[in-house]
Amino acid sequence: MALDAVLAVLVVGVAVWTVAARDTFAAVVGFVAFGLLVALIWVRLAAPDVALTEAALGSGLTGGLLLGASTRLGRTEAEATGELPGGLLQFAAATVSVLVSAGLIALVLLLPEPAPTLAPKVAANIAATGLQNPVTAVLMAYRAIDTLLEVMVLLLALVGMWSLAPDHLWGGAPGRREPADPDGVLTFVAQVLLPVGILVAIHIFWVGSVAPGGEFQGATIFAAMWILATMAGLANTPPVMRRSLRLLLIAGPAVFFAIGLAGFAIAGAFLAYPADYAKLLILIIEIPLTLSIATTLALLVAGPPEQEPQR
Amino acid sequence: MSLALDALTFLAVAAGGFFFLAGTVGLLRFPDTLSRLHALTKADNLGLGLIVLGLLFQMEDPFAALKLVAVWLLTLLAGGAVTQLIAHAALGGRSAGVTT
Amino acid sequence: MADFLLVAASFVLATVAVGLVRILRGPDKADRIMAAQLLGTGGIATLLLLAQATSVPAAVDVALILALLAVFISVAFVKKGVIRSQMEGA
Amino acid sequence: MSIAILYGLCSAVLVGLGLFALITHPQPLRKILAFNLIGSGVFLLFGVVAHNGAAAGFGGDPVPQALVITGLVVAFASTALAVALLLRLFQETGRATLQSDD
Repeated sequence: MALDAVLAVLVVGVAVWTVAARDTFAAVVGFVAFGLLVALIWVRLAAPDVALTEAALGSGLTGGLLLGASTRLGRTEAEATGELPGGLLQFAAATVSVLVSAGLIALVLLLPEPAPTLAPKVAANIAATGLQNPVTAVLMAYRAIDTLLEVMVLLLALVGMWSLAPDHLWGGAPGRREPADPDGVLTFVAQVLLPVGILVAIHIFWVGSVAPGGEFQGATIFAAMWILATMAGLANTPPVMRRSLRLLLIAGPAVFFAIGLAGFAIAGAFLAYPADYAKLLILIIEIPLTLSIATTLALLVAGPPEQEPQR
Repeated sequence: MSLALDALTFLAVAAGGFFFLAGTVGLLRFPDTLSRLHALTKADNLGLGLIVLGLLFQMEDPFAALKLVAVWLLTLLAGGAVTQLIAHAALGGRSAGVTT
Repeated sequence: MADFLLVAASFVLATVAVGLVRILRGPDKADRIMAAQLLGTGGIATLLLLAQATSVPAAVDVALILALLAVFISVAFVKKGVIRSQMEGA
Repeated sequence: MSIAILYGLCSAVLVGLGLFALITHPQPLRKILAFNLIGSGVFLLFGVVAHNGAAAGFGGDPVPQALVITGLVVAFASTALAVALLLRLFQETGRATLQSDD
């Protein structure tokens, strides 16, 4: 309980810092620290699956993305601080925010007892999926359509991002080409870390059926390792015109969708799995899905095409 | 036997906590970036190392123990190399006038 | 034993939290990222202690991911932060 | 006070803070950060509800937990898209504010 009190105070403190910091870079570092602490809270709330996702995606990848953006914007961000809104607007904003917080606090204090829960239903039906991790079972079976749509959202975000490229760069590789590291320190770090990271990613993905973990967490680590390799200058990002890249991006959703459609024929509904093959089918979906999600996440961090396409 | 193991865990974890304290004090009190970096690596390597050591005495499953050691090695290796990167950046940045 | 480990976890977290003042004070970007890294290591230590104290083995996996991603963030900081601003003379 | 209520209060405060920052910060990147703070607060509320719904041998209700994982991924995608839009705006106009030209 002492731990929870420390953690709660810390999270709010770091959040205040993220909001109040004058320097945007400092605010971003604060946000990374914030994500880490939120991951600890998820462990305390008995949601290790979410903790893994928050640590990898909410803190890690988002942090890397925002760090890069804050540096690129650099001076303009400092200039914009002069354009603070007037006192009246600040007061109104504070009032609205306090009211929203107060409403949520009332909500938390008035939560029904006993709480409504779907856990018994999940427990009663989990055997049919052949999985032992209830969260993976929900993601891949009961709410599979959510997961399918989510992957589509990721792809759409990537298409939206690519379409921001200026005409003459269209089809080129995303991000700037990083030169190989002159001191060799970064190359060394990347070379040692890459195999370890890939091993951890496979481990997290693989235990997802029986223990906390799964395709999103594994995919995020894969993506982070790929970005690390490009940052160290070990690899360049592939041009977005490349056909193999595009196939990799749609392989996961396509397999997912195809098996979903096949569900009509073999189990009587979209995305229904026949009882005997549920686990096998989920695995067949998960492997290409993980690769597609990893590629999409990495390209979302890399940004729109910025290198001249080779024609 | 279990009592002896508990005592070892107690000692190692307490010592680890002490090094975290030392690292924080160093980070706050030392005058310049490079000596602060030094303090940080002490906390990283020793503090976490001792806590991992302490927890190893409680492990029953060898695979779980291996994973703990892996976490420590990863922080050790990464921490060392990254410290070097930051040191390069701090020195290079200063000569170019980048301090903010 | 579990109680002691919980206390130790709280202690490490609280200690490292004090180090966060460095993020607030700066002044260098490097100081800020170092404070975040110390918090990372402290978070890892807290998670390992929690995993044992509350029998949540998955917390070790969270620690493993944090260890990996901490490097990723630090490299991103060095590459995108200091080196780039040097190149652009900002 | 149970840990669910403690973290529930915590997340309510986070949503308020994020909302305030979203309205008052002039810099778009800070607005994106604020948006993520609000997101974390809302997700933690889901976590609190899931924690209260612990039953059938699970530490928490897995359905809201799965929803949060979906939410985190979508929040990341929208953050990445927002950052790309902002950087493109900066490239085109040399400035990164939402003020109209006058």
